[in-house]
Amino acid sequence: MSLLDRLQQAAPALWSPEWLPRLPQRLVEILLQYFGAPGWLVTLAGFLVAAATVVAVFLSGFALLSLVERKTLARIQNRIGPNRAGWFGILQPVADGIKMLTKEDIVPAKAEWFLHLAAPILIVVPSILALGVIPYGREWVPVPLELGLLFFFAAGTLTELSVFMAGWASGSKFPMLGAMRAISQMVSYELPLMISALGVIMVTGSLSLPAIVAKQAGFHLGFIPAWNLFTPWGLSAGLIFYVASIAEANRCPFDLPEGESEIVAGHMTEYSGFKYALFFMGEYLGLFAISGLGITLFLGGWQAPLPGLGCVPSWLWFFAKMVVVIMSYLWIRGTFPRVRIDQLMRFAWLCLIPMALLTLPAAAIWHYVGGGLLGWLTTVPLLLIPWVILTVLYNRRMAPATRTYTFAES
Amino acid sequence: MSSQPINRLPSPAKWTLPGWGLLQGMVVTAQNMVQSYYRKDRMTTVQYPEQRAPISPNFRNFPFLCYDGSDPVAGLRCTACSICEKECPPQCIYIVLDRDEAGKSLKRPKVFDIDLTVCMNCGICAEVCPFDSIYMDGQYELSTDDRFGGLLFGLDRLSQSADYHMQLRPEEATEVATRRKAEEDKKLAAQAAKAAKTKAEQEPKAKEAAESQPQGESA
Amino acid sequence: MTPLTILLTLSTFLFTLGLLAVLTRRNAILILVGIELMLNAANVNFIAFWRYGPPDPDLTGPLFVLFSIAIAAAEAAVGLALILMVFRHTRSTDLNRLDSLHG
Amino acid sequence: MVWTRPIGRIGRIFSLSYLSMTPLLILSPLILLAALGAVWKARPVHAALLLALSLALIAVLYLTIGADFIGLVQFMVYVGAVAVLIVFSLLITRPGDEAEELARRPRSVVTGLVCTLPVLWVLVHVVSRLGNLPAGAVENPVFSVAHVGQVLFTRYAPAVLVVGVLLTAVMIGAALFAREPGKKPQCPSDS
Repeated sequence: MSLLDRLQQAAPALWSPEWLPRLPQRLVEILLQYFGAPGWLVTLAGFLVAAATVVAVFLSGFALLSLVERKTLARIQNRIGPNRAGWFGILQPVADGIKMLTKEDIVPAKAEWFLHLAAPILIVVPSILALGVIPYGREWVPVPLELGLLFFFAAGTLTELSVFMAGWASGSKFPMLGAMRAISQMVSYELPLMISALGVIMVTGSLSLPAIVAKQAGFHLGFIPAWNLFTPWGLSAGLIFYVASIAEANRCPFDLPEGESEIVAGHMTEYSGFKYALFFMGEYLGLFAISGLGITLFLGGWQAPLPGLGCVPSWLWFFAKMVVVIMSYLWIRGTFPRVRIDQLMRFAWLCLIPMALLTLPAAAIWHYVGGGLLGWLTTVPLLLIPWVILTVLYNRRMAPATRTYTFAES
Repeated sequence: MSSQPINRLPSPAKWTLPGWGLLQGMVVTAQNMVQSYYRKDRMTTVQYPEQRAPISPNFRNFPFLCYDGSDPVAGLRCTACSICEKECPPQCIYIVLDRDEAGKSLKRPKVFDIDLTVCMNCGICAEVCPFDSIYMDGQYELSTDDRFGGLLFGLDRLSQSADYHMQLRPEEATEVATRRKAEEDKKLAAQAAKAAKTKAEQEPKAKEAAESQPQGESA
Repeated sequence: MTPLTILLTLSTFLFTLGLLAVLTRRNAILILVGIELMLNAANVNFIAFWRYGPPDPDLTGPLFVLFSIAIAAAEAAVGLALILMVFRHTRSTDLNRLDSLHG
Repeated sequence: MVWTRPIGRIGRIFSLSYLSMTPLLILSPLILLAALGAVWKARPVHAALLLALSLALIAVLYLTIGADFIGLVQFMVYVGAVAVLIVFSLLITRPGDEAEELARRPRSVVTGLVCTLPVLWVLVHVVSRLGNLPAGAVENPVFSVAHVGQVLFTRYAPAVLVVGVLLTAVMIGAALFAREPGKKPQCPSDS
């Protein structure tokens, strides 16, 4: 069979917009098969190209986001933002990249050079690993693992250790303090993150992310999408996941690990040049990964938000949702001040984790009742009553007391 | 809602919906963001090299030396009295008095250097100067890539005409100009009187009545 | 040489290294490191015998490892909490200094 | 076609016949080297990080031989929790200087080797005998998570309950232990 025949055979699917993101992978596979490569090589090369596609997409996303974030924050603060490099500042990421690459790479005398070098690399790796298992479209799942969700969380745990390595290997005070803050924050917020995902696993009955998305297909009443967010337990778990994901991504208002006004840059203080850029890359890729997971678990992944929109390629819906979620992160960053460390920990352990645990029985009841009106009637009180009790308690016990000023007028 | 500053937030209610305050904050920032695209009064940024914000007359940056007339050497008000040099807290002024061959003072500086890297723009030199010579400038674009020569300002770069001073800070300059004018007149009058007196001493006493007139004018 | 023997040899040496750590270290936390190594050696054995051993429809090997991991995590948490308490009491984690019963 | 087949398992690419031994042969020495470093390194934080590396490599080993679920759980629990805990408590307790440790080393290593070498000898002996068993040639099929769940909540349900109770007790106990005795956690200014 000639190469043309092979291409022609695959053509109807090959050139459709739905398959566009996987076009490079499939072309490489067809070529390798044509040249008679062994099966494992074809699979391996296909994976490599698929991974390269994902990395390319999200690295350009990283470049774009770094500009969009600065522009958005500037507009929120009534500034203009970067507008010098290129048309409306479009070349700013390029300028930043050149600057970072040409900067001197400083390793402090007291640093452990190997760990100091390994930490920024190990920060980027788990984010890229996590990006690999997310289903971006109906046909675009870079690595369709059966244990995708578990893999995602397992890869994510590597971040804590690499942050510690960065903080400890720098051999100075601020990085160490930042790393300790970062680790305690990540450990605390990983629990509500995982527990709120458990409800979705229970209802879907699978750890595979494509299966979770497939479960959310269809519409209630003809127009409400059957996403997990639009169930009582899903709403509760989704909100908890959202808050915990902001903390996991070290974003404002939970950006204590790198609080500029307190500890310079946290664990990144002693880094410069490209290593510093790698930290940012890891952070932004982690942001993409965690928002992608949130979309997959609660916002229906690549499912269209309204019926009759099937003609649009599914991966476009995924990225549209991702834009919305990430813009909401930016909005929150532009609005809220940083929380204090004791408020942060207390919020995680006394509010998020109990409420996340409550979503589990709610999801179980929902699953066995089979949703519908009965499901709403049983699970809404189960979740609402503790929320109200918790709110009253929070207002009573933990609301800040009215400040009295000794010297300034109130 | 508007771009007016918020003076006081309403006192928080006894019991609100949790997260209500957060939502209010988010609405405020959303308004900021949306309105920044069509309300010009929100955006206070000045695009610097192309646009410049007008400088307040009270803005003072780096000293300059004032000269009268059009000749920066002859008209220089500075007499190299070195008061500013002595008063300068970071000692960034360096003055050498100009002397003729006989070693007699010419009452003008041969060298007058101010080191920009040392100067802290305090304005004490301008305050202490008894000859209305040194004033604070409004120039702020003084950076240069010549680290040594470019930042040491000599007479050639420090001298500015009185017209420049008038343009920069009209009120102060007018006051100085009128005072100087008065002093000049007085001096001229005194000179004239002196000249007249010597003349009168030489001339017979019969003409005494005629010379009393200029004295009365100058008083 | 079969995969089973490789894995068993690995676990043998891993266990010995863990034992060596427990016997030679003085720092209580590093002794815990040795204990974790020994536990993992045992886990490797369970997995090896499940994978390359007689048929195992009940998944005894992997599930034993699962429970073992859960208990190891619990053990690490309690052990470190105890070590922290001891540290607060004596300002040291050196086990040689913990030779008095009345603190 | 190749790309339409879901991969499912991470280790699939390794379990093709001519690759199955290679990862074991590569990973085992690496694991042992990392473990040796964890035992040998005088600086406690290095030892802890090398332990984490060793445990992570064991997780990779599980992935390559088909125990995906166990491998990922191992990675999550050991690298994500246990190693972080150890490192954290090392930071809190500020262990003593390494010079002392190194000075003591010759004596302690001799003692340790005297005690461990017999154990090693016995184990190696047992393994060398075991290697001849015919059972070594069998390869059990890879299991799915659903299968794990089913077995876990039928045959091993009592064990799950016991572990659940144990973990709860551990959580409460560890929290109580780690608290400063007699000190209530307090907020600086406003609460």
